[in-house]
Amino acid sequence: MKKLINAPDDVVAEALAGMALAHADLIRVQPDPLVIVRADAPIANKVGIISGGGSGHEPMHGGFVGRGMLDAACPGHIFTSPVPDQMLAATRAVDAGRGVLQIVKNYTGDVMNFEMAAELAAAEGIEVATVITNDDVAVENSTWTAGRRGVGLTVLLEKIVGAAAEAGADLATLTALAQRVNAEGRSMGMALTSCTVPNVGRPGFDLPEGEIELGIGIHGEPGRYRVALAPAAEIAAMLVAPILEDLPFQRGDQVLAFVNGMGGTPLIELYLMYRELHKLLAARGIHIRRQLIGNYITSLDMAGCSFTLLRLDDHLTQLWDAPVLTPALRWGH
Amino acid sequence: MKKLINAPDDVVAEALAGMALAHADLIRVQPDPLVIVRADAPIANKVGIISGGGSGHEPMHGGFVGRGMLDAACPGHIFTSPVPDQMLAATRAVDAGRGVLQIVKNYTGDVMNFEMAAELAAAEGIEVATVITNDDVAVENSTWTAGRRGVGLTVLLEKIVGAAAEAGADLATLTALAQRVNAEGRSMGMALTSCTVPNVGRPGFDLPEGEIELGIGIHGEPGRYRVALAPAAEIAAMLVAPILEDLPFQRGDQVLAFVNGMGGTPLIELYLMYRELHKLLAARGIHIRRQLIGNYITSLDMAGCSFTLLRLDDHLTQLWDAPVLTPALRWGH
Amino acid sequence: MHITADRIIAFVERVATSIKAERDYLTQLDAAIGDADHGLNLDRGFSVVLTKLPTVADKDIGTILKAVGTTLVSTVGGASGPLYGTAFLRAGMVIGDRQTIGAINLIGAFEAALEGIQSRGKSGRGEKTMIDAIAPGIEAFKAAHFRGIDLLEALEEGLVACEAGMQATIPMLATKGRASYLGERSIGHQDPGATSAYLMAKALVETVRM
Amino acid sequence: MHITADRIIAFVERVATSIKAERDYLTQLDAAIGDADHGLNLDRGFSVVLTKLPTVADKDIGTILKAVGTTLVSTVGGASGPLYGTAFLRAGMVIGDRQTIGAINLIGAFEAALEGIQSRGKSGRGEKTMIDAIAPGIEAFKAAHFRGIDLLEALEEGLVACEAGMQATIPMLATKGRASYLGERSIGHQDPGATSAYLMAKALVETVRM
Ligand SMILES: Nc1ncnc2c1ncn2[C@@H]1O[C@H](COP(=O)(O)OP(=O)(O)O)[C@@H](O)[C@H]1O
Ligand SMILES: Nc1ncnc2c1ncn2[C@@H]1O[C@H](COP(=O)(O)OP(=O)(O)O)[C@@H](O)[C@H]1O
Ligand SMILES: [Mg+2]
Ligand SMILES: [Mg+2]
Ligand SMILES: [Mg+2]
Ligand SMILES: [Mg+2]
Repeated sequence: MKKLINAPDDVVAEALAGMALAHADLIRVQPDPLVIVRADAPIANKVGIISGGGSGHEPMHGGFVGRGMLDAACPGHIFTSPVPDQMLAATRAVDAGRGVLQIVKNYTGDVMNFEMAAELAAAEGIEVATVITNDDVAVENSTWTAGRRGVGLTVLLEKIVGAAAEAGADLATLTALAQRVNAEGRSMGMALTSCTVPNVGRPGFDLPEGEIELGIGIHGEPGRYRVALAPAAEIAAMLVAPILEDLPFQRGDQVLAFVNGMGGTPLIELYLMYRELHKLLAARGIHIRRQLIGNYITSLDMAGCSFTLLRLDDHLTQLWDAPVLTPALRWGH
Repeated sequence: MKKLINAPDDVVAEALAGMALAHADLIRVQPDPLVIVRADAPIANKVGIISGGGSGHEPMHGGFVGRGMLDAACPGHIFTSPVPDQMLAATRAVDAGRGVLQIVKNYTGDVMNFEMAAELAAAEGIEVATVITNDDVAVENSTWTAGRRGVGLTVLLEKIVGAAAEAGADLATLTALAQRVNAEGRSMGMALTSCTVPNVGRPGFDLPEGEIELGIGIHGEPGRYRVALAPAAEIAAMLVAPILEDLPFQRGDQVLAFVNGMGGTPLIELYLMYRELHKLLAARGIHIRRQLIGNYITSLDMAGCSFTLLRLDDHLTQLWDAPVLTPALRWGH
Repeated sequence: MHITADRIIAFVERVATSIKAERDYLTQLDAAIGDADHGLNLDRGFSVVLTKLPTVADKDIGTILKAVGTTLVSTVGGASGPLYGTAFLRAGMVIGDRQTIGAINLIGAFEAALEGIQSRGKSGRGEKTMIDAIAPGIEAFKAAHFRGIDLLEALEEGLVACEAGMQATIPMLATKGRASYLGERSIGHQDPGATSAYLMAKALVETVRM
Repeated sequence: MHITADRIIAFVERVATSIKAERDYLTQLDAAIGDADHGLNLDRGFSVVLTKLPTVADKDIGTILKAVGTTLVSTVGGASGPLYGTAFLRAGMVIGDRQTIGAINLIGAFEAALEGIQSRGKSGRGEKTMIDAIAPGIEAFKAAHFRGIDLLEALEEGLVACEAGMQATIPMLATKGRASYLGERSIGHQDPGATSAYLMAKALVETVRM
């Protein structure tokens, strides 16, 4: 394992210390329980928006804390859900009396830990609502399974809901908005290589030179299918097809297209994939109204990418365009 | 080789097509000769700022074209200097009568190709000035060599000079400013792994599990020294020491600290390295006034990082803070 | 035969030791069908539990188990944190302020723990989780007890069933937890949670046997 | 013995063929001490040159060589593009509108080309570049010619010196081009540019020999 780290156990704490030093104008990092909080939290008269999950997905979620997006993020150990103490501390830190919305990616661990935190917060008299993202079309959605994973859409949802919260929306409105965004978006990812968890020291799975994993999540877990390495155009088609079918997206739809890198794939390849995505959507009469391209929800050093499509209307587009000022996303100020 | 590409020969053109589709509001891509031009170029009454170099360093330089930074960028083939035709086309596209400044990284090929372009532009009556960046302390600066390479400082210089150009400075002033920035900054980089040029298909050099290259450039070339893999704190010290000595930076200096990823290293490690850098500078009484952390001048999928320090005064700080609106850097609008 | 509070402390210590010893094995099992952290998660939690045990060393069994549960909830994270945390909490609540417990109390505690896991995890048997080791273990223990067998022997019968349950997860298709994302590819691998549950059961039997 | 314009065309075609055949070898040499693109760069350039040749097939030698030079400048990039481009341009300028050339013209063309490379590259002998193959080659050719030897034989003597010059780059410490960044680590590797220069010289000799 070759990484720019000291001891594997200290990676998360040291990286967060670096973040805190770098972005003291935007965020502060509270230790024990570990929480990344917007520097000026709580914001009077604003619903608090919190999220969290295992670390190793940087910049998500800590990089999205700031004006117009999250009020706090709870970073777990690498690929491990945070514990309820963290979400409770985050909730307390951001609550301004109008309640707190938890944005939770659908993983058993995340869901249960946030659920326990919500019970504890409720016992303290803080109004908490929860929205679970489950946009990953690689996983069949059945009442007999843990359901679909929350992946790329989470980034877009946090931006959009964060903008609405900044504009003063109440908890019920924000919850409904988040549910709507979740309903209107779908994702699918692939890996060229596995990733290496520092504490494990070797890649999570072996992926021979000529093979790729299709339908991966964001935790270095193997995907749904292993297929032969193919040209970018074919890989793009394999990612897009199940996304379009699932919602389904239709001719005339306007979308936000998000090409996300898994951490080890350089930008030049992501732009190349964006071109493929654009071609495939154009051929189906789907119009890309907004786009996001880059490493935003990653799996450590995994090489690969994911596509997320979110159907846009004017309202969602305005919320997407609204100013945001966080370590990882900033525009409009 | 596992990459999200179609044919190796088409990588640059296809990625640029993706960029053009994604950022049509900011840039346009002119084919044959290939040039990325600010969408609204030429800007009346503004000195044109152009740069360029081999591709494979994304987002540099194309990602820095836009308001407050570059007017045009000339992308060569991967790791290969662009040809004079491109710089000439860029110069023509951005010249608004007040001349054009070429920002050139010090590589023999880049220098010669820009030089030929400048001769051709001069023959057409366009006033052209050239500034060469050579901030890499890994290479000894001697009149007997090709001199130091231009690396990370180029990003900061393009931002600062771009801001001054946007504010209306003339060509002589901008040239002097660029020379000053170049004089006040130093960089040093390291690699955990080599990178793979698509047309070559295998890593440029072998780097065994327990070894790293110190003093690398940005073209997948081996570094100056090969040393044993070490904890982040030690690697940071190895990068900082030669930078500080060389300028030299002194107690009380204020700096812009730039932790750059080489393309395959995830953000979590870059923030961790930023913490190490911060500690080392604090111990020397050097104050980080501004920072930039992320993948900005990369070597395809190489894992590793570089540090750049630029001594700041109020004037440079203001220019750094000035609004910028490009695909890769945006703030203040 | 009765189990005293200091036996319970010894049991928890033995679990911590066993989890640490099998940390990499558990993580390896999780790498195959999960995210390669199960051993790390539990070891992190039980290491903190060890530092907390002295504060409850002279307390009743319910207090000890609840302290373990809260500590696991606060330190493990992932799916196994809330699940094992809830299990120990519920067991502690059922046992209350007793200083010694017998087979009947154990059955009550086990069943409360299992129910806690099932309601927190919204899961049942046959989904390739820790439940598939725990539930048959409890059933066998209970059956043996009601056949009139001695506590240790009954626990040993429970352990055999628990181990069989753990092994029976290998051919199962996962429908809960991360492994469920793999669909058919989850088949052929032993569930890490079922394995850690078996390690805990083994630690209990060994403690009682001593 | 004289060289006609169509022999020059044949020479350029032979260079293109040879560069394509040795593309990976040149790139491999460049990987060791540069950035692994020298073969790719030249092959890209000479492939375009081949498509341009028909437009100058019936022209004088100067026009042919200048067309090669401009095309190389516009397509090769890197360090070798301006250097070889300038070399062909300068050679073409010296030769002008001749339809046939002899040894004396060749010497003039070679020297103009070398001077073009040196002034564009701000470089001289002993810096581990293409110059270390080209300069001794020209010297040997010139010396042989002034000893009164026939053109082909003189060129062959030049080629031998050129090859020796290429090999002499192996122990050199690079002080120009990318290899110079490696410092001491540049020692022990043959310079890619010296190698491509040798391939061009070889192509010339083979064309004249035919
Ligand atoms: N819904 C559930 N009900 C019961 N057990 C579960 C459930 N989900 C997961 N598990 C158990 O948790 C184990 C994984 O724990 P761990 O790796 O620590 O958490 P995570 O899956 O969040 O990484 C699985 O092997 C399984 O036995
Ligand atoms: N200043 C110079 N003068 C003469 N030849 C040079 C000079 N710099 C580089 N070269 C030659 O160019 C070759 C490298 O060419 P190439 O790989 O195509 O360009 P780059 O170095 O830009 O990648 C070197 O092997 C060397 O022979
Ligand atoms: Mg986990
Ligand atoms: Mg090159
Ligand atoms: Mg796990
Ligand atoms: Mg080269």
